[in-house]
Amino acid sequence: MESLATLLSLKEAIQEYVHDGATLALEGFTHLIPYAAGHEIVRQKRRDLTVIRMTPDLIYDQMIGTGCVSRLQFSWGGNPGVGSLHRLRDAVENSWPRPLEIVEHAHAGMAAAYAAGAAGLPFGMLRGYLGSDLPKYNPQIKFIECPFTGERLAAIPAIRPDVTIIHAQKADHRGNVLMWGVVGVQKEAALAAKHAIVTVEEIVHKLDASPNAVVLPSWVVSAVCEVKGGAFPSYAQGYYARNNAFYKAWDAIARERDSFEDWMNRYVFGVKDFHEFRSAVEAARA
Amino acid sequence: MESLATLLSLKEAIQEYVHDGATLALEGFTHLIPYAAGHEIVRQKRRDLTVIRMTPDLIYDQMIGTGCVSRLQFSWGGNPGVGSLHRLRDAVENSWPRPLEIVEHAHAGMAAAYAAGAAGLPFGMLRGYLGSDLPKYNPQIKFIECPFTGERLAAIPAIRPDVTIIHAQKADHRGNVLMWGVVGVQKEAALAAKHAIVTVEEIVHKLDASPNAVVLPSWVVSAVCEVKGGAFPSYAQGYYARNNAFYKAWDAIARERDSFEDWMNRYVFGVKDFHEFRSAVEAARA
Amino acid sequence: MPETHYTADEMMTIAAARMLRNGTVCFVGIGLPSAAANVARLTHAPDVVLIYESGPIGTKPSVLPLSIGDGELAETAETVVSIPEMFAYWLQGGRIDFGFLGAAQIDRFANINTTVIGDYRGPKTRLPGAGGAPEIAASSKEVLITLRQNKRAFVPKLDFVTSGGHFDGGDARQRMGLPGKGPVAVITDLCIMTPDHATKELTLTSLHPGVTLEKVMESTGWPLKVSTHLAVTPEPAEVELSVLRDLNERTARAHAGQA
Amino acid sequence: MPETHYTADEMMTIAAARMLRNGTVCFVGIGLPSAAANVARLTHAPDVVLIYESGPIGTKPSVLPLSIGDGELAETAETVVSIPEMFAYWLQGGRIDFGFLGAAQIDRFANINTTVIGDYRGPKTRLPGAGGAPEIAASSKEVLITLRQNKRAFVPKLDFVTSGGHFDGGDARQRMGLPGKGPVAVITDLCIMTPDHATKELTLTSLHPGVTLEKVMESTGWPLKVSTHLAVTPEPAEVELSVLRDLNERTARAHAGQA
Repeated sequence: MESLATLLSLKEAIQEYVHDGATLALEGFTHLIPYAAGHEIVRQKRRDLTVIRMTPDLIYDQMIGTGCVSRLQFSWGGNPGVGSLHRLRDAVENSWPRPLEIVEHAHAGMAAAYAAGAAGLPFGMLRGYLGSDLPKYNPQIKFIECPFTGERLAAIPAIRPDVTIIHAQKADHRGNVLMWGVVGVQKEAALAAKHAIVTVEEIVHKLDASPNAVVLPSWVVSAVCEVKGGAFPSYAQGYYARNNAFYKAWDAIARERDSFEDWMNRYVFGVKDFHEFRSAVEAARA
Repeated sequence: MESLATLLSLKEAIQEYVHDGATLALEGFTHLIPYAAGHEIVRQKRRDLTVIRMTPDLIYDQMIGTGCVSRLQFSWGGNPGVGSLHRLRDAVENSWPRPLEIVEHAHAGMAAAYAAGAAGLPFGMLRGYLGSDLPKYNPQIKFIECPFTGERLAAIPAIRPDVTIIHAQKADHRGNVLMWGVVGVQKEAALAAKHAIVTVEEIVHKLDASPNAVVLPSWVVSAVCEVKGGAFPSYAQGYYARNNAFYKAWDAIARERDSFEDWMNRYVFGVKDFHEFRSAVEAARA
Repeated sequence: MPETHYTADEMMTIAAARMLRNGTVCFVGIGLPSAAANVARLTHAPDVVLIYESGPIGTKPSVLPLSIGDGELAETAETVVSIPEMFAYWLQGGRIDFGFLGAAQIDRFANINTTVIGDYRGPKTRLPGAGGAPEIAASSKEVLITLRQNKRAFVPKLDFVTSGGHFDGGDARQRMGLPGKGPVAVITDLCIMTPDHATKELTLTSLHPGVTLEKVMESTGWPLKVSTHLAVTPEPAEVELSVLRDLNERTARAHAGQA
Repeated sequence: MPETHYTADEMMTIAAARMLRNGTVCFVGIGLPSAAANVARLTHAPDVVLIYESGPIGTKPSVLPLSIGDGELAETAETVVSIPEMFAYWLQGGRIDFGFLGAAQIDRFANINTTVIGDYRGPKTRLPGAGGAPEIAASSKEVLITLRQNKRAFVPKLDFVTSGGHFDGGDARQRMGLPGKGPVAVITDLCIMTPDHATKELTLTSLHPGVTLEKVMESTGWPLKVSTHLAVTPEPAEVELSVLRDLNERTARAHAGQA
């Protein structure tokens, strides 16, 4: 028997479900990235996390730079359209603030591995990594043979996080979740996890979902947390646009350890929650 | 370079794309079954077809009973909620009107095989057929081993029809197709085929699709044919309901060869097109 | 059998409905399983989650579907997913608490046949086939089976194993890698049988009111084991009967209306 | 180099745009590929179908996305699919005519590196990594590569092969089972190179206006083969330049506006 999602504060949800040493996936492909949840994990100083994400983005840069993470599984680790994730690079190149083990894939492999996790299969299969050096360095990439044609196909172990955290546009009072637009791999990531935490822009009486909408029923979700603006500086379609200027500004903030730590102290450790964070960022810009 | 869908009459589309000996999939899981297209194939007297469909339904009963089909790949061959498909049974049990080779699966295997076809993979994989006798009689069902866990999983060759025919609610003037509700395996079946023919309830100026709607872009569709009511006696959500009474009435019509042939002569061979068929059926009921 | 104010089919449907615990997730087939699941939803289990293999998740139909994908199911669902997603993410993904199956033949270990009577290559009767059943039987956490009881259906040896129950008993399921617990009850128009804890052989545990042990025995094609704690199934309550009959009437009206 | 009324980057973008035939289906990355694809759409190829790996199919953005999944892409798309569907049904399914890639390093057979400079275990520079590139390179019917030309980028041997081009040349791709034709052109700020028909080694086929052969040679880390029919790339037309500049201005305004 499945239990329904509990409506919790984000602080409570992270306290209850995210433990030191856990394997986490915070997904969101450019859109609906769960920034508020990432900040809360940083504030609660979780350690030794294995974090999984196709596109680490700024939020993993922050989690890595503040020492939450010991292992990263990913497929593209840059600041989109801007350049490097400097904290990720500093961890890989210089082990700062601590060594970071990386498990590196291509997008197609990660997508197949999440889908396998959602489907309860032990591995995902794709025509992938052909001629790439990635399999030389990642023992998670093996090859199998088609029993009918003999074709060689790549096999990747299913991703099964302890906790997946995603951000969505809406939930209803029972905890059913609705998202739309660039929905990425979030449904798969949520279904692959032991526990799914969903932050949402708003909790509404009725979802008013279109007929084949991307809905996660309450009984596959452990906790729903209302966090308006919780995907900033990423975006929530129908609510606010991507703050591309913030992404560009991050390059200078994260480039040096000092400027990064100053920023984190001021805007993440120095605030109570994501609402205060956004107010502080707004104030600094004004 | 992909070419856009051509707007054709159904008669022209069947003439152009459906040839004797071809492998066809007419999909639609209870909803949006392409009846009009099936009737047109019967009227054009195609022969030696290999037909694929998860749930053969009345339309394949008609195609089999009129001798179009030499081979059937399927996973559930009944009249839903009513009983047998008598023409399918007569073909399997008594080779009437001609012998019918069957390739038999379970739904999960067919679904995985269609998805593999759409994904350009040589086979679909599932945890399936465990302890079932089906693999003893169907050489299409093999087993592979997970390279990480050693688990034994079923493998089914990808389905790749020469032509897939589906029915959808709408297309726009460029041939982009929109469907909603019970969408079954139609997207996969269309993408797995060399050619996809789509009959639609109406051709509109603009699809007005919701953000993550099931849309087949024009460039993956070979022909679009406007056939109002083309899914009768199945249904088109938003247009008309399933005619459950017709499904029940079919049992008596198809039970004997004579009554079946009389009905086919009167309502399929005796009419010009599906519009005339529906008028004749309406008139008979009045 | 004494005269009752309900039919044997009504008893069977209601006994099956009672098995569904509130809040569980049920994968529902057409016919009796659909009736039982919706009676459960409209009586003791308002929060039961009904899933039909055609794609609707969390559906609340007001009339019973004739087919597995009637429009009513899609219109009242929380969402509708594709068939590949349904079988991969929802069934194979291990999210189904109860899978609900019918059968043409069943054996003492609750293996079932829905494929052929007679030889597969030259069948006496060709049945509809597997549909979703083999994987519903494999992946649901628990499986419920309902069918009418007679010697043609309850056979010592299946003509064809479509979907696995407990195979040859004991821990056979686990050894063969089937994830779910398998059949936990067989509910017929005469009685309820459950697998023995150790051997997994079906054991008569409850007779429907007015049904004799002899009647069950002569309707079963093997010497059926009988529980030492043989119970009598509680009669349908008024509310159960009226909900079921209302549902059947609404359904008959709706399906006839389109002729 | 003589003074021109356009920049080398503009020439590169427009040369790349010209490669996209009208009505083709293009899998577009961010940055220069996105600019080139949209210039093509707004000039000679109005029916080009643009697909971004984040999910939008048939998108028509009015400004260039900074990220691969900006809202503008979803809002103007015919539909938006999930990431697993995008990579399985659309890319691996063989539906992409042109895959458009950038690179940090490239070799003479158009293999590319976007992973590390230096040793993988102790890198000098850690780059973003593979993203969609290995499978875009494998499964697109044709691949276009754009990058600025210099000896740090055009190297005799890659530090890491992220995505396969023509491997060690000849029919290596086919032998290794990659479905698409592989790179058909490398477009830089200096010139256009295409693989030799037989050996698949990159061959200089067109110099951008004002660029000397010497300049190209000294910007390439191996002795570059030169076509016997060496052409000069036509200068950007006014309409191409104005479309590109309008697009860049609208984009700059849109991205700054949110700061």
